[in-house]
Amino acid sequence: MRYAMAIDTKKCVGCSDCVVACQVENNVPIGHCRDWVVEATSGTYPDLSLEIRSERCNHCTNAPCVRCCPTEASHIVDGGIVVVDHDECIGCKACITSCPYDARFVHPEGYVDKCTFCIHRVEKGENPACVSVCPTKCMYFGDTDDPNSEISQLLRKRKWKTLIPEAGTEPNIYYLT
Amino acid sequence: MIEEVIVSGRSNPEIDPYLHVWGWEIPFYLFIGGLVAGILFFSAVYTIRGKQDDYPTAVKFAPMFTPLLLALGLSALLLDLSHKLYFWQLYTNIRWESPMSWGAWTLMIIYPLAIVWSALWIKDVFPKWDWKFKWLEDWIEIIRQYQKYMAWALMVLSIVLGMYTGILLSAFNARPFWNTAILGPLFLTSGLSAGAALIMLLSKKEGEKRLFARIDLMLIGTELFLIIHLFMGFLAGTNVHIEAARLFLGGEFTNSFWIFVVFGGLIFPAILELLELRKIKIPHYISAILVLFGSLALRFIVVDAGQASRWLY
Amino acid sequence: MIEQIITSGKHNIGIDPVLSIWPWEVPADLFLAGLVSGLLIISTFLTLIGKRHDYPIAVKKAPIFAPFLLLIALFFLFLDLSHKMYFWQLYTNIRWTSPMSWGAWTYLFLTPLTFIWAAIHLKTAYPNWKWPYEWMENTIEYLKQYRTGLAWAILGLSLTLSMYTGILLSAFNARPIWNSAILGPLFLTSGLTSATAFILLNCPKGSNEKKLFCTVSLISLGVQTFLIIHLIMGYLSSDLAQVKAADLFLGGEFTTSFWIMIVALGTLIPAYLHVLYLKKIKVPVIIPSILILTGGFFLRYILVEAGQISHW
Amino acid sequence: MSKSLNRRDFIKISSLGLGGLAVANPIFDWLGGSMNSGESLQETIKRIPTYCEVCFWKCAGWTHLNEKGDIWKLTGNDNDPHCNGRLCPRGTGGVGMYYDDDRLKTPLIRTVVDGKQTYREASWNEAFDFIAKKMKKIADEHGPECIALFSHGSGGKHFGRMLKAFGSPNITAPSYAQCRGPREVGFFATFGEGIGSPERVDIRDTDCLVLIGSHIGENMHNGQVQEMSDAIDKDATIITVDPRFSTAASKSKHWLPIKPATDMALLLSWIHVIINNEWYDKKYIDKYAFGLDELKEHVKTYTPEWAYGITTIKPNVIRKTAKEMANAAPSVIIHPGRHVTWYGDDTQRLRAVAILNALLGSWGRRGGFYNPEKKKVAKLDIPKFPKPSKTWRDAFPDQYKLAGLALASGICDATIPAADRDCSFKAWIVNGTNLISTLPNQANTIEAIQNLDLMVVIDTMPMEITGYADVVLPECTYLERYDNLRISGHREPTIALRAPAAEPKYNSKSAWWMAKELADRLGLNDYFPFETEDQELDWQLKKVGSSLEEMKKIGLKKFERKYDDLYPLEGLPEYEFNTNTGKIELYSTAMEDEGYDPLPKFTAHEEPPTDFYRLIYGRAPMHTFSRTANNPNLTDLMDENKVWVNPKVAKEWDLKNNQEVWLENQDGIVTSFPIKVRVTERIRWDSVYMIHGFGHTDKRLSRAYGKGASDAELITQTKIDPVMGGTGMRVNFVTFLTEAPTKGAA
Repeated sequence: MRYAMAIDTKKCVGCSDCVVACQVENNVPIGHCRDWVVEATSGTYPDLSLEIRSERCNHCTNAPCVRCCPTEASHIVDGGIVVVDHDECIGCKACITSCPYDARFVHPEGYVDKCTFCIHRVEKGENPACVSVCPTKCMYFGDTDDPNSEISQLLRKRKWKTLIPEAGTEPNIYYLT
Repeated sequence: MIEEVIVSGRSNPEIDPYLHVWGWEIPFYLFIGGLVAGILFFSAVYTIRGKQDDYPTAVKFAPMFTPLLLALGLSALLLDLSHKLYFWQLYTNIRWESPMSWGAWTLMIIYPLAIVWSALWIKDVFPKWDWKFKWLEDWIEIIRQYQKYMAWALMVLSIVLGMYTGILLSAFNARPFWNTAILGPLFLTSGLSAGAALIMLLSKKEGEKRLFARIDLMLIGTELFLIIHLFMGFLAGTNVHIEAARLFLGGEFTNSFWIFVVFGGLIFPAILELLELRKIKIPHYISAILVLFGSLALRFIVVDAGQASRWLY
Repeated sequence: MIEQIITSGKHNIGIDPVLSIWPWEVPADLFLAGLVSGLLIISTFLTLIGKRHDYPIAVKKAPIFAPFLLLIALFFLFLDLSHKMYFWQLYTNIRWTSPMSWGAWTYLFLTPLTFIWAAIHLKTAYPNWKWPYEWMENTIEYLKQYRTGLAWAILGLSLTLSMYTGILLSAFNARPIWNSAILGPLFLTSGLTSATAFILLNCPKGSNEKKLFCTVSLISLGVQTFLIIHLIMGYLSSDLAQVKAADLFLGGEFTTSFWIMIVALGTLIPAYLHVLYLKKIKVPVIIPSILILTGGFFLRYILVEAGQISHW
Repeated sequence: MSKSLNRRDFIKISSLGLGGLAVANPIFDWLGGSMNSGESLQETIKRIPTYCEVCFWKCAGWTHLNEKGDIWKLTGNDNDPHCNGRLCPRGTGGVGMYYDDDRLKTPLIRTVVDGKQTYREASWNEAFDFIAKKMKKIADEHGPECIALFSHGSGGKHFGRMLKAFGSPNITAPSYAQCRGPREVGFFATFGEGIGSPERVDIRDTDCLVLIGSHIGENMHNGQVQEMSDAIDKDATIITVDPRFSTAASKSKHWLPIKPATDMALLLSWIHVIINNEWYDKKYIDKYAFGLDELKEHVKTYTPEWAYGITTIKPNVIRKTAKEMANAAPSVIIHPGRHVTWYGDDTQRLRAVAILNALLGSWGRRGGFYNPEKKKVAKLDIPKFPKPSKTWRDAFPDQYKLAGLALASGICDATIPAADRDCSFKAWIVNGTNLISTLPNQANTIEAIQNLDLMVVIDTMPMEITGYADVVLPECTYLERYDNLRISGHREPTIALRAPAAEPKYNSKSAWWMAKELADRLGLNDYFPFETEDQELDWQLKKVGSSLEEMKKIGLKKFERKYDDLYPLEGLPEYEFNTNTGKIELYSTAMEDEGYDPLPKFTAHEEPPTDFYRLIYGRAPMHTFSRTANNPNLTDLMDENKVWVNPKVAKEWDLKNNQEVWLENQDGIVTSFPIKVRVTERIRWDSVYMIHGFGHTDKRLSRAYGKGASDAELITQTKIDPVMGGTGMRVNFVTFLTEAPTKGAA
C-alpha cells in the first residue's frame, strides 16, 4: 500500500484552507505549520502564468530524513507514511537539515513534528483534514498501488510533475498541471 | 521573471526564512570532536612507535585535556538537542546509515577510553598524584599491559571520530554545500592540525615543538589543497552546487571565509611556523592559537553556509 | 510513468546507446600514472627524511623503472587521442579549470625529472654500469648535489599527477559515478598501494625494507577500503543520479566485477596475506603484489567503464 | 509575530510538566513499545450545529469538541448548499475568534480620569441603565428617529427589533451603500428583482463565466468557489476582466488586462457587437425585452475600435470574447460581482451588465441566473412597530431616490448638523462593523461621531470603533450563543440552526440577551415575548414542523420548493416581470421617471496625476476585511498586507522587494504605518494593489496593531452615485514615500 496525494494546480485558488484545517485538526501550535501554499508566477505583464501549489512533506519513498535519523524516531509505517515517534525523537534536527523541502519543524515541546497525512484519520478510512476541507476539491488522496483508485486514474489521465525530483528522494506528492 | 512566494505565511521558527536549526553548539561540538581526535591520534601513534619519552606533552600531557574537552563537546551537543530528556534514545539502536548514530556510539566508546588513557599517564605527568584507593592502583597496573592494544584502538577510533565530524554533514543531500565527500577528509585534517597546534602550544621541549610544527605545516598544506579541491568539485557540480560555491566566491561568506579561515587560520600560521623552523624568534603560541581559531571558524562557516544553501525557491 | 525515448534514430558511434569512448587506454594510463607517481612519492619522501640509505630498493632501485612506465603511460594516452597529429595543441595554453590541461603540463615537467632521478640512482643499483659518453658522466655527478631540490620538485609533481588521475574524472558532473570528490584521494592511495606492491616485488627476502613496506601497504590498503566504502556511501546519500549510479555496483551489472575483482582480490586478500607475512608465516610475496597491481588496474578500468554508463 | 502560545492544552504537555513523571513516561512508552504515531487521538465525541459568522455567506457546519469538552474544530454540514461540507479558511479558522485572548471581556463606560479619556469597567446593569436613560432623553428632546443602528452580522436583527420597537427605522449596514447597493438597484431596474445574497448565479451548470471585478478564489465566497471549480472541471470558458492578474485570471481562458476605470466602455462595446452581429437570443428578447431599438441606436457609436482606445483591449479580443459568450448562451453568466461601488457611475455599469445578461438570455435559464426560494418561517406575534415620523430620506430631499435600504454613509453625513436640516442623528448603536475602516473618508466619520450624544458599540474584538464609544458591550462569539435561524434562498430552501458549543467566555453575553435587557429597561418587553433565545427558536421551529431537539441533531433542514420554478424562463413560458412595462427593461422607464439616464452611457473618469498610481484594494481568501485581523489562526497565514508594484515602477522608484514605504494619497494623507513592497508582474504599471483590512491603530489588537497599512485611511475622495448614494472608492491615487513622514500620522 503506497499512499500518495495529487493536487490539481489548475483548480487550486491558494486559499490556504488546507493550512488552517491542518493546524486545527492536529493542534499545530500557532507560529508553526505543517503545510503551506506557494504561488509561482512567471512571465511579464500581460503574458503571465500562475501556478498555485499546496506543499507539505512529500512522504518520500527514499526518505533522507529516515535515513539520517539516529534513533529511528523518524520511520516509515505501512502505507509509506513517514511519521515521527515523539518519544523516540531527541531533537538533534539532523532530519530537518536533510529534508530538501524544509517540511519539518521543531515542536515547542522539543520533538520534531511534520505532516503525517493525518494518519489518525486515514486509519479510520477518512481523508486527511486538508483533502476533506479543500473548497475547490483540488486535492486527491489515495493508494497508488491500487490501479483503480481515484488518484491512480488521475495520474494516468493527467500530466503531472513532482518537486525537485533530481534530489533523489522519490517524492509522493504529485502536482497535476 | 519567476516569482515564487509562500502566500500562506509559513514562518516555522528556525526554518524560515532560511534554515538556522544548528546555532553555535554543533560547530563547537564538531571542532571539539576534531581536536580530541587529533590529540588522541598523535598520542596513540607516538605510544605505538615507543616515542613517549621524546614527546612527553604529545603522548602524556595533552590527552589529559581530552576528557574535559569531550565533556564540553557532549554538553554542547546535549544543549543543541531540543528534546533533551530523551537523549538516551540515541543508544537504543545502531543505525548504520545515520552518521549521527554511529558518531554517538564512537563517542560512547572513545570517552571511557580517553579517561583510562589519561589515567595511565597521570602518574608521569603529576608525580605527586596518588590514587586514594588501593584497588584503583592495581587496577591501573593491570590495564597497563593492554596499553599497546588500547593505543591501536584509540588511533583507529580517533580517525573514525575525525572523519565522522565531516561525514555527518556530507550525508545530507538536501544541503548542496554539505553534500560533498571531501568534507570528511577536510575535517579530519583540520582536526589533526588543531591537535598538533594544541600540542605545540603546550609543549616545552624544543624538539617536540619543531616536530609538530613540521607535521602541522604538512597538514595545513593538505588542508589548503582539500579546500581548493572542495570548491573545484562544487564548480563542476550541478547548479545547486555551483550556487552553493558562489556563496563563497562573491557571496555573503566570501570575506569571512577567505580572510579568517584560509588566511588567518591556515596561510599565516603556516608562514609563522616556517619562520620558526628557520630559527627566527617568534613566540610560538601565536601560530598555534591562530590554527585553533581557524579550525573553529572553518566549522562555524561551513555549518552556517550549509544551512544557507538550498534547493527550493 | 515518464517514458523518454529518442525517436529520430540517434546512434553516434561510441556514444549511443551507451557512452564508451574511453575503452582501455585511459584506465591503463591512469593506472600506470598512479603507479609511477606512487613510486616517485615513496622514493623522494624517503630521501627527504634522510632515510636514503636504509631502504636502498625503494629509493634507488624502484625509480629506475619509473621513466619507462611513464613513457608507456604517455604512449597509451597518445594512442587514445583520435586527432593524434595535434597533441602538441595541449601545450599552447594552460587551462586551470580543465584537469586534462594541467595533467598534460605535469607530465611534461615530470618526465625529464624522472629520467634524471633514475639516472642519479643508476650507478648505485648497477655499480658496473658505465655511461657511454664522458659528458653524461659529469653532468650526472654535477646533478647529484641538487638531489634534495630535485626530490622536492618530483614529490610535488608526482603528488599532483596522482591527484590529477582522480580529479580528471571527478570534474565531469555529467557522469554521476565520476562526480564524487573522493576519487582524487582514492586514486592517490591506490597508486601508493600499487607502488608498495611493485617495490615488494623486487625486494630481497627477509630484509627489513620488505617488512616496512608490508606494513605501509597494509595501512594504505586499509585506507583504500575505507575510501571505497566512503565512495559508495557518498553516492547513496547524494542526488537521484548518483543513487541510480550506485545501483550499478549494488545489484547492477558491475556488482560482481567490482566487489570481487577490486575489493576482494584487489585489497582484502592481499591485506590478509600481508598480515600473515608480518606474523612470519611463509607467504611468497609475489601473490599479494600481483593481486594489488591487477586490483589497481581493475579499479580504474571498472570506474571508467561504469562512469560512462551512468547518466542523468 | 504572534506569541507561539499553544492554548489548546493537550495531554502530552501536562505529562511533561510534572518533572519526574515526564522521564518515567518516555521510558514506560519505550518499554511498552507503543506505536504512538505522534498524534494524541482526539475522538469526535460531541458535535454541535452552528452556521458561520466570520463572513456573510453563513455556511452551516458543526463545532466539534475534543474529549476534554473544549472546542476543537469546525467542519461544514454536508447537505448545506452553501458549503457542501467544506468550510472556507476563515470558517475553519473561526475557532481562533473563540480562543483570541484580546477579546473584549467586560462592559466599559467612558470616563475622564485626571483629564484623560479612559474606560472603566462596569457591570451589565449599570451599562444598560446608562444607555436606557440616555436613549429616553434623546427620544424626548429630538424624537426616537434620531437614533441609528449600524450592524453587519446576525446581531443586527435583535437590536433592529428593539430599535424599531423604540420607534426608529434607521437601521443600516455598510454592505449596501459601500458594497452591494448599485448591483441590487441596477438589476431591479432591469429585471424587477435584485441579486440578493448568496448570489443567484448558476455557475455549476454554466458554460461561460465572465468575471468583471469579481475575484472568485480571492474573495472565497464558498459556494461560488466550489461551483467554479466544478465549471473548471467541465472545461467551461472563463473570461476575466481585470487590470490585475488575479487568481481567477490565472484560471481563465481569456484574461483582458483592462485599464482601470474603463469597464463601462468594454461592456458597451460588447453590447454593440452582440446586437449588430445579431448574436443575441432573438426569441427570448422578442418575447420578454422592451427597448431593443433604443438600445441599438444608443450603442451605435460604441464600436470595439472606440473601446480599444479607452480600455487598451484589442478589438479582435473584444469580438472573440463576445462570440464565446454568444456560443455558450443561454448558459452564460456576466457575474454581477459583490463589492461594486468603484467610480460613482456604478449603478449604470451594473445596468449594462444586466442588459448584457438579458441579451444573451441567461436570466431565469439553466447556467444563468436561477430563481432562489426562501422558506417562509412564521414571524413572532409581537405588536406592530410604531410608525416613525421621519426617516433618513428626509435628510436627503429628492436625492438617491432609488436607494432600497438606508445608506450607512448617508446616515453618517446626516449626523453632522447642517443648516438646511432641522435635526441630525444624536445616537449611534454599532454592532459587528468597524466603521472607521468600512466607511470611506475617516475624518468625516470621526467628525460625525463628535456630534453624538450617545454611542454604543457592541463587538467581540476591541476594533478602532470601540475607541470612540461611550459604552462598549462585549459580545460573545457565534460559537457561544443562539441566533436567529438562517433562512436563505438557494436552489432548495433551507433553514439552519446556530447553537452554543460552550459557555460565553469572560463576561461576554449574546446580542439577543442584550437587546432583551435593553428592551425591558425601555418598557418594550412585549416585543421579546420569550424568556430565552432557545424558547423563541423552539416556538418558530415547531411552526415549521421541526423542533429544537431535531435541529440540534441534523443542524440543517431542507424543504421542497413550493413550485418547480428553479429556472422560470426555461422553454420561454408567459412571464410577467416586476417592472413598469412588465418586461425586461433594456430601456429603463423607472430610471427615466426619476430623471436618470435610461440607458448606460460611458463617462471618462479622472486619470492619476504623474508619479501617482490608482489605489486598487481587494480581498485575501484567508481574511474577512478587518474582522479576522486579530484571529490567531488566520494572522498566522497572513498578518500584514503588501503593496503590489509593477517592476517597471519599482525600478523607477528604486524600490526593492519587502522594502518598507509609506503611501500618501492625493489629499496628502499618509498611512500611519509603513507597508512592505511586493515587486510583481501581476499588477499594471499605472496602479498599485493592496489587501483591505490591515494597518490597525488600536494597541489592544496585539496581533494586528501596526501590521501593514490601511487602505481605508487613503480613501478620502469618494464619488457618490446619484442614483442610489453608493460611495465609489476606487478614485484615490497614491504615491510612495521612502522615508518616514516627518509630521505625525494623519
